[in-house]
Amino acid sequence: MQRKTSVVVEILRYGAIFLVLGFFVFPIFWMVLTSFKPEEAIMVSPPRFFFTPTTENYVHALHDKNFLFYIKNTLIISVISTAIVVAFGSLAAYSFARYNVGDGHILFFILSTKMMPAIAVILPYFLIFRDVGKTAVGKSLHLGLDQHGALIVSYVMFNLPFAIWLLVSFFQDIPRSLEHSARLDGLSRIQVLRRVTFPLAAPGIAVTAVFTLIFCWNEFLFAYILTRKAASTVTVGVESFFTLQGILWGPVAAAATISVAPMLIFVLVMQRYMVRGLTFGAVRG
Amino acid sequence: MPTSPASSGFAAPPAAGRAGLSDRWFSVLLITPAMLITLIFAILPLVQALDVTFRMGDLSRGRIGDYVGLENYRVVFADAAFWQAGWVTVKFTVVAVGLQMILGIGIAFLLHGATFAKGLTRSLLILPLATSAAVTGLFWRYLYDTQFGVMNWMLGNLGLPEPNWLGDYTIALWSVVLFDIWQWTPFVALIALAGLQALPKEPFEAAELDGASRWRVLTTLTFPLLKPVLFLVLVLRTIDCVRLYDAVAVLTRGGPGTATETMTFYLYRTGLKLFRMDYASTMAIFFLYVMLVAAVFALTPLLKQFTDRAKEA
Amino acid sequence: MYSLVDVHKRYGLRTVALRKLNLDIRPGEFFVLYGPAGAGKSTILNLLAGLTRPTSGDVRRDGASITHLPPERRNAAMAFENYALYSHLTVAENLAFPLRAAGVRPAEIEVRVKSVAGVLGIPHVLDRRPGFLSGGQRQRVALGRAIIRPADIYLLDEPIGHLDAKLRHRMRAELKALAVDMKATIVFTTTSSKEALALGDRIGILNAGRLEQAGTAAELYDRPANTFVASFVGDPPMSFLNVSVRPAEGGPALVTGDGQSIGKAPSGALGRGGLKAGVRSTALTLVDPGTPGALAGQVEVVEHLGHSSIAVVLSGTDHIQVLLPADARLRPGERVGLRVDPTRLHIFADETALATDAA
Amino acid sequence: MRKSLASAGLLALLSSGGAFAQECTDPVQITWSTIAGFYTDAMASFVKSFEDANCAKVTVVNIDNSQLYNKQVIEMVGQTGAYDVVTLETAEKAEFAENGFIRPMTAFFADKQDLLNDVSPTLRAMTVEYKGDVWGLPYYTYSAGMFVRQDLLDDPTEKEAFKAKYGYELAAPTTWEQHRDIAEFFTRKQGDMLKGQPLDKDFYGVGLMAGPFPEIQDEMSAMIWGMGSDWLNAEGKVPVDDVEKAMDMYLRLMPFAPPAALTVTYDGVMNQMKDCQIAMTAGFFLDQWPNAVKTEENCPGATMAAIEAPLKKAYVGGFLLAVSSSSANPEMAEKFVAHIGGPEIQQQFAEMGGASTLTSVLTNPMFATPEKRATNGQYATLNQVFESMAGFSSNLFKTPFGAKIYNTMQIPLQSAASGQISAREAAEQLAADVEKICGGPCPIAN
Amino acid sequence: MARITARRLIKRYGAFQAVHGIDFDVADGEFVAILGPSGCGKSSTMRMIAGLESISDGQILFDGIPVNAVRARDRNVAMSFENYALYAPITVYENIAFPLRSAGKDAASIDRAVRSVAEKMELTALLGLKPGALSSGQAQRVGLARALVRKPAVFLMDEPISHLDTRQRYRMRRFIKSIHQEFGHTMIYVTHDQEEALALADRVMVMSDGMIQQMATPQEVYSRPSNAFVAGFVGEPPINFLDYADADDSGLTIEGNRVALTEPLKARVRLIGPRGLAAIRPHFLRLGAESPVRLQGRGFITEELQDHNEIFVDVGSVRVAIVTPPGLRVARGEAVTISVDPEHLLLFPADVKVKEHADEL
Repeated sequence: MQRKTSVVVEILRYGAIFLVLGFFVFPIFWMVLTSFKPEEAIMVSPPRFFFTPTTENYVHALHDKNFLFYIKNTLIISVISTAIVVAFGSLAAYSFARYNVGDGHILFFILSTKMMPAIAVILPYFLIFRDVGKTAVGKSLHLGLDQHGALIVSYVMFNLPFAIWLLVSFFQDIPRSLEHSARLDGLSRIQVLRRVTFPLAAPGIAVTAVFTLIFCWNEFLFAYILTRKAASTVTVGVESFFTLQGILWGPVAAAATISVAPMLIFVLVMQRYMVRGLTFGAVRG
Repeated sequence: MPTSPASSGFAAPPAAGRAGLSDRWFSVLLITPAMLITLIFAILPLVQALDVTFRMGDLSRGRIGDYVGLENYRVVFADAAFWQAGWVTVKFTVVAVGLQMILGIGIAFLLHGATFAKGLTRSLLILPLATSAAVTGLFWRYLYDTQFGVMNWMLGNLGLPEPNWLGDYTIALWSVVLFDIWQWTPFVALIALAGLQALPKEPFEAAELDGASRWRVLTTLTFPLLKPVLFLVLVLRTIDCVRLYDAVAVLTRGGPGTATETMTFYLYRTGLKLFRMDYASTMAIFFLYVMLVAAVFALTPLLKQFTDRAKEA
Repeated sequence: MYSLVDVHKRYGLRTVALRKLNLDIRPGEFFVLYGPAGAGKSTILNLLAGLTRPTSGDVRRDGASITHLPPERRNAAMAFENYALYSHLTVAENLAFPLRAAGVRPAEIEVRVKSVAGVLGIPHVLDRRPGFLSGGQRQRVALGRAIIRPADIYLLDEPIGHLDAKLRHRMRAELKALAVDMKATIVFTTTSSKEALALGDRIGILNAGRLEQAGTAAELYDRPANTFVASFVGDPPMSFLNVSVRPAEGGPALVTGDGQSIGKAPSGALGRGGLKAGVRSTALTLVDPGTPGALAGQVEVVEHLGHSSIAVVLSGTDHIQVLLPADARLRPGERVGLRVDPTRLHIFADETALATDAA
Repeated sequence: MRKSLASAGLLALLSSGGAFAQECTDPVQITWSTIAGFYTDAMASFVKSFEDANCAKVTVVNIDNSQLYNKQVIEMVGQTGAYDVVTLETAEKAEFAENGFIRPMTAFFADKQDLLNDVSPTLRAMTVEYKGDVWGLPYYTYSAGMFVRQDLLDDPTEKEAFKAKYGYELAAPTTWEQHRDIAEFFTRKQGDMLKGQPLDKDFYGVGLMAGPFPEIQDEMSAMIWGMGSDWLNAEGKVPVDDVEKAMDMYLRLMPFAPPAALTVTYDGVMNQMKDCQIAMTAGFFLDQWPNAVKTEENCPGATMAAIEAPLKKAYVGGFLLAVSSSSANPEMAEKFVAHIGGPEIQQQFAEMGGASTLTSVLTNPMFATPEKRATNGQYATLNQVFESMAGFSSNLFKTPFGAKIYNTMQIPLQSAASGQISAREAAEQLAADVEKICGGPCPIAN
Repeated sequence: MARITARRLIKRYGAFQAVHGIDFDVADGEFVAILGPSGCGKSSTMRMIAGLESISDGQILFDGIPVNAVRARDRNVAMSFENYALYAPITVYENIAFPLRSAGKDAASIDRAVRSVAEKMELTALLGLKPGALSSGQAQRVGLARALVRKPAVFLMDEPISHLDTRQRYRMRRFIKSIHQEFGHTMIYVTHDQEEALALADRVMVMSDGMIQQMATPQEVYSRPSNAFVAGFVGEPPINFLDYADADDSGLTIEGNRVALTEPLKARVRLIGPRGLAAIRPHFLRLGAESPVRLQGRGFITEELQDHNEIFVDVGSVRVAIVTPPGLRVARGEAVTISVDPEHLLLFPADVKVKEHADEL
């Protein structure tokens, strides 16, 4: 469209974008900056922008607090949860999208579980996993308290509704004729799913995976109640920096930077998918 | 002369045999794993929670006790703090979601018209989304600090008043709102931006030729066309805000006093500090009930969108 | 032989796609389904392919019901109107897909893909993904994917509708020749009268889920069962005059609204009003205004189509299209006379054809 | 500081671990849930020596202080046996004992009276005993006194000005009124003079822990106990008038505290101190001495002193090590409690800067030397506190609802501190809340 | 109403040039069709006239006044779009009223105007519907009504009937033609369908590769195409191209057949040289050897279109289409002679691009 936008408007626009970015990026910048500050430069007023950077906070977090242990737990739990969410979610979403199974009622039911306040069910969860963990199945699947399985199951449960929500739109965006064509070529429904539908829905599945991973990675309450030590995740691990001497801000910043970094890198890599995925197929021209 | 491509030497097609799984059973099979998980881990705890609402349940005394009828409901509904927490939740949700929508849509428009560094801006905007409230919320506490915080330092340098962000009971809730805005406005902005970019161009060109003012284009075209996607974001954000816990726990712990005590935080305090699972469950069930009633209204149009599309042959 | 027996198809509660439809497709024939958008053409293809099931009624093959046979067991090949190309695969992989699914040897797949690509004129795009093809190229890939393997029935959903005029014309001939060579059973849908007439051994005319008429091109052209078929077959379409039957010398005559007689009425139609007389543009001759026995009218619009022209003439309240040679110099507003070939009049009552003595 | 401690721990590990090493193929597993942070890290070496000596494997679970209570309760209620040794606040002991979460250790200590008697009697009464039984050993005390900038109290210019204004000598406060005057006196704006030097930022008379944490009631305990009252009277009810009075007193201090007071707890106050923003604390945990003394490095001319709180009453308590009833290895757990709470480990713990609970350690002359001032300089004051408060006990620690009350009290108190409600309203709300928690008057054990 | 002039009009998208400095004039009230394959620059040209696309270089003048700097909304141009570009959120009535409301007309006159144009476009019954509920034919009529209601100086149409079926196309063609006859707008109509262009336009502007190939009346474009591209693009069925060689005054050779030439063709041959393209319209070819120019071939397929037949004959490597009266057939592989009068031979320089184009689209 021919729009003679004046220079003034453009300057204002980029000025505004700069301010917006400043607001959204600064806290993270400050966190990263703090992670390199020596202890004596953190709790001082006025805040210090210039200091001799140090890696002592990282040494403390990684070495003294063995923070990589929490990262490892988080990684295991998040990745497996995400894989299950995507797998179960894709199958279910596909069923909703193509067969309209339950005519919206089952979908509504699943979505409505997203309304459930986690706090309301956290203690029942605790008791369930306590008991399940003692059974043979529970033992083999590590479903007990302070075991990875318990958190994985919880995260799967709490992320399924959103994942299904996202995925339904994606599957609806794939023309049926593609699947039809493959079936006429002799593939069964399941083969069609594997060889045609899922590859085509890859961007959508990727977006769903990104969101699920972010949510799992950042979850706090379940990790806090259902784990003690062996399966604790980073959000719980950060708590070990709240000491009787106060919060160790430098190491916390370092730990937070370490724990956020994989997510940031992941998200930046996936950002094109994410923006495409965020339309949910809900905008139709 | 082309020869017929489909000639000899071809593996025989599978013979027509049994009819196989019907669509109906296939579709049911597909939702089974998700349904099993949901049924077990949503319904079971909920049933337990519901059961507790009719019992005496002081966990720190080590037991879920006798049935007391509707006593817990009476106590909860008579509890001023419960309604106060509800009111805080409503205030928080309305303001936070409202501002996030307005700012997010504004930013989307800002970026939509931009030609330069759009990808970079978009990437940077995603950053707050990728962080957890439990961790970055802690840093916002540091930013908000009246002495050591960089926020008041900047305001002071600009000669602006330096609020006691988390300590002033008239401000604290809005400080939590500000944090939530920081974390979630990009979500709204990115979806709105994607929505804007997906809009068809031609009606806007037609409107340009028709000499419509920007305002008319916005009100009759842009917003109505964006409505479905904006509504979806609105619903998602509302659900999350109503359930807000992490940010409050990290930033204010409901304080000062009860100024920022949201419903879920009060639930947490009742359930996990006082261990009155009876009251906590009752509140949770009531909360869920209200949410579900709201969801019927909020989700129905979205679901209709899904099922309508699913029904398209 | 494929048959649809009393097939009723509904989508959701209200949308009725097919109404009690009966249709036979004979082995080895090129059957064209022709009708406007939304008439139910694609639904029929989907039923034959097993991609959808009838709400009621039966789909049969050689007399046996295949209504519940899943598509992968029907050995049907289909080209979809929206191409249905796999965007994550190259053109070559798209073409190879049905062969891979059937477990054909890689060496043979390669030969076949090359051969089909050659027929369709797309060998130079084999390595590209569908996203980088023009609409015409995509359509050819879609067609190629359907014809690359032997199938019991080929279902082609407007497979050349998006090609440009020149290519469409060429592909039409290729397709027809291919069909003759393969002796394959083909069901082909189109919205173009020319394609339907050029290709179909038999043509089924669909309208709003109903089969209006099925038959050879000549049957449909010469003996349309109703005004819908009449108006739909032939390019340019048939024109209609509102006529009634009046007694006249030498028997009852067809008389237009403004009292002009255009020929003898069919027997049994005496006294009936509200009839429609259909006349093709080729059955009209332009004569000087006032010529006895000719319809008088006034030229409304003249369209030059290169080799010929079409004039729309208003006679009374009826618009009549006349095909003229290119050099006919007519202007809007000019008065003309039209002589009707009485042997090529089609008389319809209540939209349905009446047998005419003349025809 | 931290580095030196870490290396000290390493030394201890090498010496003790080497000495007690013996064949141990199937160690007994026990788990200790405790507060995340500095001192528990230091405990690693003591755990190691215990493991080697007893063929045990001790898993230490560090939990944030604010979450320790509920986390432990969940495991106790669930009878998971996940924690063998738990760490309890003074206010929580009664609840855990009453509900059967922890095992009485009376029998265990029957032949170890010496060890029991070494625990400061004041502390012992409050943290160890309940209803005639012994429930464990405290291993760390956060009993409160007060930190002051002695250099300010001693500065002649300030002394003169203070006397001129208030009519009495500037010195360590012995009443809360004096405390208020001093707080008011030292509250200055940026650019004002302090000790004859212009201030480069605002300066405040007192640091308060009025943030959304339970510690506000620890500060107020000093005031209400100083008044001779208690949070709960003998009938198990909140004495509304007394709470109001204490609250009033607290509110009169608020104007002289940094605005951050409403958001912080003890670490915030320490940060303010170290950042040269405040002149003193109110009732404050003496275990923070090693932290507080860093002010002397950061603020030129500063001298820190740990003194008793006005009226010689302040919060007293310690972290109690107790054995969970659901423990699978209670004998080992009991041994562990005695090990950590025992004189040998407490001595080593003190050497690392921990606030020990044993009289023998606190009074050990080696900690009174100038070299030990940075780590143990508060010991003398701590002893005084125990002496001053000998025979004191609070009903808050005698009711099984103590922990819940403790976890709720902060809300009305902080509401009042932030100005949302009046002192009277806070007191009344507290009374109502407590009544609701206890389901009437709170039962008080004798 | 306005006269439109383009002077050295250029459109660039980054490094790509879509329109290469074209000149043309559209008289006041004239109906001009811009005809060409997709990507030929026809839409860019129209959009520059509308003001929806900036002009990279050159000028567009309305009645002699440059409008380069005039915003689209101020050019008083109406346009109907290929995909209708209706305002989905509002009713048909409001869609049609939209330009009038934008212009700030009063409610009563808007209502009058909307109802009158709706009446004319047979939309009265649909006024209360939203665009989503319309069929494609209805939607296109709403688009036209919206354009008509404002009485524009210039009326632009971008492929307005390409999505309709045969019957509807005929109907809409009449409709558009009658609108032009009634209101006399200056109309510019972009299409890739030669039949529409010929049927509707006073003059046809054939474009290819960003350049005007020919701009003339439909008869002229059909019977005297300026080059092989125009000849190939205009005409249904499409013209047959055959390579010829060894051309001199004595004649030329087409697929092994030696053909004698008439005087005008000799002149053409002298101009083009010994090799080139011979183009023959299918309508002029005959089965049999009646006409002087004869070619030998073998039958490929016969299509019976009832009112005529189209017969494909392979002449050497070239497949030639012939239009014959109904009833004539040629069997597959049957040897046939086809012939044409030399006056119907069109000769062009060999232009490789002509063939490529057809393949790529």
